[in-house]
Amino acid sequence: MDAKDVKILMAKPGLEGHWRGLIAVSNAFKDAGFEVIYGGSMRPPEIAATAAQEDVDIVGLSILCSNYMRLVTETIDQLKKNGKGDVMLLLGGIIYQDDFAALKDMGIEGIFIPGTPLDDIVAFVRERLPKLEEKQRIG
Amino acid sequence: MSEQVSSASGIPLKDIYTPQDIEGINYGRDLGLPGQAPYTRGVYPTMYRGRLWTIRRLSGFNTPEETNQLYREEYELGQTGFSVAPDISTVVGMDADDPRISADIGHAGVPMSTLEDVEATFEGLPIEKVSTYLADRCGAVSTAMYFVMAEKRGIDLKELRGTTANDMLAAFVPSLVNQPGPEAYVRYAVDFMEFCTEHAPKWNPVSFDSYNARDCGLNAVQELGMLLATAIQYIDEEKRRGRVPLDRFVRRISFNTGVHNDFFEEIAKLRAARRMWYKIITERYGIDDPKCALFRVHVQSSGSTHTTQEPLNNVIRIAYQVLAGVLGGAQSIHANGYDEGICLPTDQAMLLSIRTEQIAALESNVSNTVDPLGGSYYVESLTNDVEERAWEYIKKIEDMGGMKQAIASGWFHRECREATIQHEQRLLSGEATVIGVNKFRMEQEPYQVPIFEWDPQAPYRQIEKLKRYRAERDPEAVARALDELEAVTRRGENVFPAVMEAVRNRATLGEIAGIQTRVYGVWRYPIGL
Amino acid sequence: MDENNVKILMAKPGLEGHWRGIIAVSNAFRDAGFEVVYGANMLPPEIAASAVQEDVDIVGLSILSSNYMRLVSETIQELKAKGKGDVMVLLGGMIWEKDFPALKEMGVEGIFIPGTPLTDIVEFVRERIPRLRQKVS
Amino acid sequence: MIDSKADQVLSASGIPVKDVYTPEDVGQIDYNRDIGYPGQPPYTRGVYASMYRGQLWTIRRLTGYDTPEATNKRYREEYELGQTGFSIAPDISTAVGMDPDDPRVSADVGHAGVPLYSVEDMETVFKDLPIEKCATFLADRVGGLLTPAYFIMAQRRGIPLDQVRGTTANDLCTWSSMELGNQPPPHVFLRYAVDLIEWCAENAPRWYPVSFNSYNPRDNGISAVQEMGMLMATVIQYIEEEKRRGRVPLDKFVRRFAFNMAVHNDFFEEIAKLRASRRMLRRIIKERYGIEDPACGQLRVHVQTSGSTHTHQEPYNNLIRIAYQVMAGVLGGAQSIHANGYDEAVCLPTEEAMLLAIRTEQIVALETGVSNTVDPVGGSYYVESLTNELESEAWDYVKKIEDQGGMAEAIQNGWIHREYKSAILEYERKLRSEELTVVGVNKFRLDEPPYQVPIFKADPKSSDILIERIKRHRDRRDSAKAAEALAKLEEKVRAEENTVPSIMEAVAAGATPGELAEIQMRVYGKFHYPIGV
Repeated sequence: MDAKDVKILMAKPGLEGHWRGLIAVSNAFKDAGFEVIYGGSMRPPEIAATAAQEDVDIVGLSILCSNYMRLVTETIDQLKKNGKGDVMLLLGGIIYQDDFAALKDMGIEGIFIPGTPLDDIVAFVRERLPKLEEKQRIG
Repeated sequence: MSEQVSSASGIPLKDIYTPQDIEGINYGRDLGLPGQAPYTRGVYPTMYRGRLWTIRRLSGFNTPEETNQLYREEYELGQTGFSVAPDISTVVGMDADDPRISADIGHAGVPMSTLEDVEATFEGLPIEKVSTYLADRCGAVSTAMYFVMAEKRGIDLKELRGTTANDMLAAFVPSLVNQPGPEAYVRYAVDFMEFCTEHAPKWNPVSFDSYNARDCGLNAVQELGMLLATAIQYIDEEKRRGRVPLDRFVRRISFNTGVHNDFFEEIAKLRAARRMWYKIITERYGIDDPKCALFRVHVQSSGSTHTTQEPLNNVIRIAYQVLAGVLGGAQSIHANGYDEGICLPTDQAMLLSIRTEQIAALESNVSNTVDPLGGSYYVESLTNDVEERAWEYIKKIEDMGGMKQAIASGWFHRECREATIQHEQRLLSGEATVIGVNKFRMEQEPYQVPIFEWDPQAPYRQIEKLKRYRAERDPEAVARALDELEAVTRRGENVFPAVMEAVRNRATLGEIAGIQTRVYGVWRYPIGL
Repeated sequence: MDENNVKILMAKPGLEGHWRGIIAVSNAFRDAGFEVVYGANMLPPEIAASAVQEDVDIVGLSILSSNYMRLVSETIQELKAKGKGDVMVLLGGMIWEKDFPALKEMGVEGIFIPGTPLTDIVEFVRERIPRLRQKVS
Repeated sequence: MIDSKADQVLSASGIPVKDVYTPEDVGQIDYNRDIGYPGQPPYTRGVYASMYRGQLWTIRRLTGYDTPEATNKRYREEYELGQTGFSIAPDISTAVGMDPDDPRVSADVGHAGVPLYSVEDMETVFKDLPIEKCATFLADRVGGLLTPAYFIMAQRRGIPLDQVRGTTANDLCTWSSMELGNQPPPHVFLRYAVDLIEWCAENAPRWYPVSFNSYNPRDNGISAVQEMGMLMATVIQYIEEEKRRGRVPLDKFVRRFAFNMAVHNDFFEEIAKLRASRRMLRRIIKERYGIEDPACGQLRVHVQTSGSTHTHQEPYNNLIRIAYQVMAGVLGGAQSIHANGYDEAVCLPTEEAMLLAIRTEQIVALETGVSNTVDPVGGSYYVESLTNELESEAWDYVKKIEDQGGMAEAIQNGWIHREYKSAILEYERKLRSEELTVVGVNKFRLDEPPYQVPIFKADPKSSDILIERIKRHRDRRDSAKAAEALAKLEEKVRAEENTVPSIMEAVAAGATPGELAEIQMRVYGKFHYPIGV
């Protein structure tokens, strides 16, 4: 399995309008050969619905505002409701160090703060291709 | 703002400068291209596009061993030069075990009583690669130790790069015990310069330094005037002696000034200084070699502008002073630690000061072109004003018989004293504003910043080492070397070779400095009410 | 008793040579009418000796380096040794808040960090003139 | 040792920079025509004759906290610290026009801005603050509630509208840079925006009904040239719209234009940008629209340090970036400056960061002496030629936008967002290739964060409080009256008449931001941003 077999939904669950980071990361994934769906601003229910509909392997969330704990929780609940509880979750944005542990417990696989080289983010996902393949096999 | 506005040095400022204000300027004659006479726009043709300024910090604390650790960290952080601040005992010329100084070892600098101390300070650092600045005392004794260290490492003195302060102006600002007077200072200083001209041609044997004087509250014009008057004093001394050709004597002269708050005046000061130095070398001494007329300057953000209140405000002051240094075309810059108003810089403050220079250098694009302010109606006319007033001030000093006499007579310290008292009055009257101190002062200190903790055990470690050092040397050899040094001193010959020889024989700083006061006596500072 | 009966010795124990602050404060005291003896750099024994000799009411110390704890205690010991333990001691310079209590313990009456208005320092002493009289008598 | 510069040196916006500038580079300049005196056209050296010697710039920060009460507390503190202007950023839900109990809002209530749902909330924010003495900036949603609420508050305090001073964002340019839900299409935005300008021209002459704003577009990674171009193209778009309508005389229409720009890293380019922008606006007003009145076409500009230059790594480094950007704003002759908090890349500014931001401006103003003379860099061979270069490149960019049919059409058809996107990707490329240096991020990066900075966290309980707040507001109001006012507003909207009077009535009757926005959506539908990979 390689990048082209991996489908990623990139979305901003909040209302806040900063899309710079999301588009930058989305393009990095696309250039790396992944199949990327740019969702842009979507509410958690829309994200879950799209994730199910498109049967994506990864959901990447971008949140630049301090309400990420609630937004992530809601998104994960919605994903479970839509039978996508197993999808791999990435979170980017202004995330405080002291929330990392809680977010990992909630099921976030990777957290990326501003200033993280795009290559590192892509590499992070590449390393997990086997894990994703395993999931696909089961699913 | 008041109707009559003046610069920090009292130059009246118009509300607007226009082409009329620079009509008198002849570009070729007064500005010229960078790297070309009169060097107003910079000493090198491409300036920072060719090579960025050197990031340099004066540092040293506790013991040579701990200072060495700090230097290694700074080296890792991309620092390209070292500036050694000797501790106060070293500056006054007393050994660590001198009973008079017990409590003073290792404060605000590194104690260097012996060759061993200097070697410990530079342990594991490639002195053939870096360039080192030594804020050395009268007679360049620590430099002699540095040179002997180089010899022992098999490095040819001709290859050694660095600078010795060796400057009378800065040396006489602080009131110090156990010092010979200005007469002696100039003699030792010029001796050392002669020595370097012959044996260490890549070493800057003097850095005329107006930083301390400026920090006494002197203004930019006084600073510039005293700085250049001191340089003139040295050159006149060598002219009198006639031991080495003047063009070789002046070739490696470098300078060190403060960068204070008044942003554009500081820029104008550095631009005026280059033009004035060119005129001094060519017009006054008739030296035509352009290499001799380069005003190469290291600048440091002015500690006297930093406040103990709200220390993080100093980050901002330092950032602007660094930028003024850059726009003024400095070759090397020391950004202070923001906490130097409270303590020695902590690691965090040290990093932030280096970051300040890196951001100015690599993010602000101010280094994209040479002398970006050149041609500005305001900056050019301010440059002219500063130069004109600085010449007048130099004249005043020369009428007194030159800088040496100006210090000996007490005039210099009266000027500093006046400036100090006036500054305090301006603070009380609110004429001068210091944010967080006499304006917008807070009841409660809003910031918690970490404090550098001095190690009270440091002195004892130094004293132990020194005792061992004395024990492990050949007493006769030391005595012979010191006797010879005293004899040479009295004969009026160049003393520096004898100083080196004394160091080779493990003479200590205190012993060598002791001869200075034995021959010349202890000078009393003319400071009083 | 008023300012002109009060005699103040201003000195810098230790070697460090920043005299800007001590000169400014000395002048402020003098301008306020106090009798000021400017001692400049003196070692603790010298300070005590001249405090006795001049029979001063106040000793003002200025220390800009971080070794003040030691210099102050040495100076106070010397003062006591010479029978001047009752003199009022003031300290100016870069003094850290955390050391204030210990210094007060040692008997330092007033501590002034950079940025303190000179008028505050003079006022501080004026308020204490009555107590000085008691000591003198 | 820091590497020295490459041979070919470019400014941040790609203008080739010579290694030295001399009188030859400014030979073509006619002082009176191109530079002139401050306070006189073309205003290159400043809009006022004595500039900071007459009056210092306004220290202003865009703030907004969990609740109107918290915001009021913060504003009063800032007022004590000598802050002379206020700016309100509404919370995101208000910005997109959703009420806090709207199911779509959920977690967003009360974050990154102050929630304002009624005149009463506005009164809470300004409790015990002398609004007649301050100038307030409202980052209002187009056709939103903030401006009417502020005017109504003033009227209730007995302050006549022609005495109220302040600014409404009301700007298409910055709106285009955000991807927000629940927004009308650009042409509708333009319609509402111009309505407010017309209304203020008649009723609130001291109010700035629009602040053309290129700050957020710039933070999308576009260059100084693009920033200037988009800004001027937006100005032209607005004037063209009013010219088409012909409801108020153009000189009256353009008189109270305010501007809001970024100050970025490239120190001299940013200074030149502000100088060139002043000259450009005057030329648009005079040469393009033949408005001679020197009071028109003065670019009075509020600048803000560029958040996109701040780093999450080593937050204290941002103090230095901000200090330099503030200085560029001052040397560029800004009327008002917002210094960011050094920790805004990490969190909402803490008290400490807010104080330092204000201190930065105070130190420039009162310690560095740069305000001692007007336009101190004027005449500099480099700055003057850079000013010329930027202006001519910006005119070319304006042309490009006009070829798209103007700013509104360029947003509608996706051209603007393609510009943003390529700027964003280009920035990332330069960062990776180290053509661009960000200290502590792609150069001199440390493994361990060297500084611990305090963090400001928004109060998570606030959203429930706010849902309570709006419910209480709806209970208190006369629903029938509100519904009636909203119905009347919808008629006006459909009738293509000026909407402001009926928006004022609706807000006075207790209409909420959501209800106002709902009408826009119902009449015009939702705009889908042309953004994608």
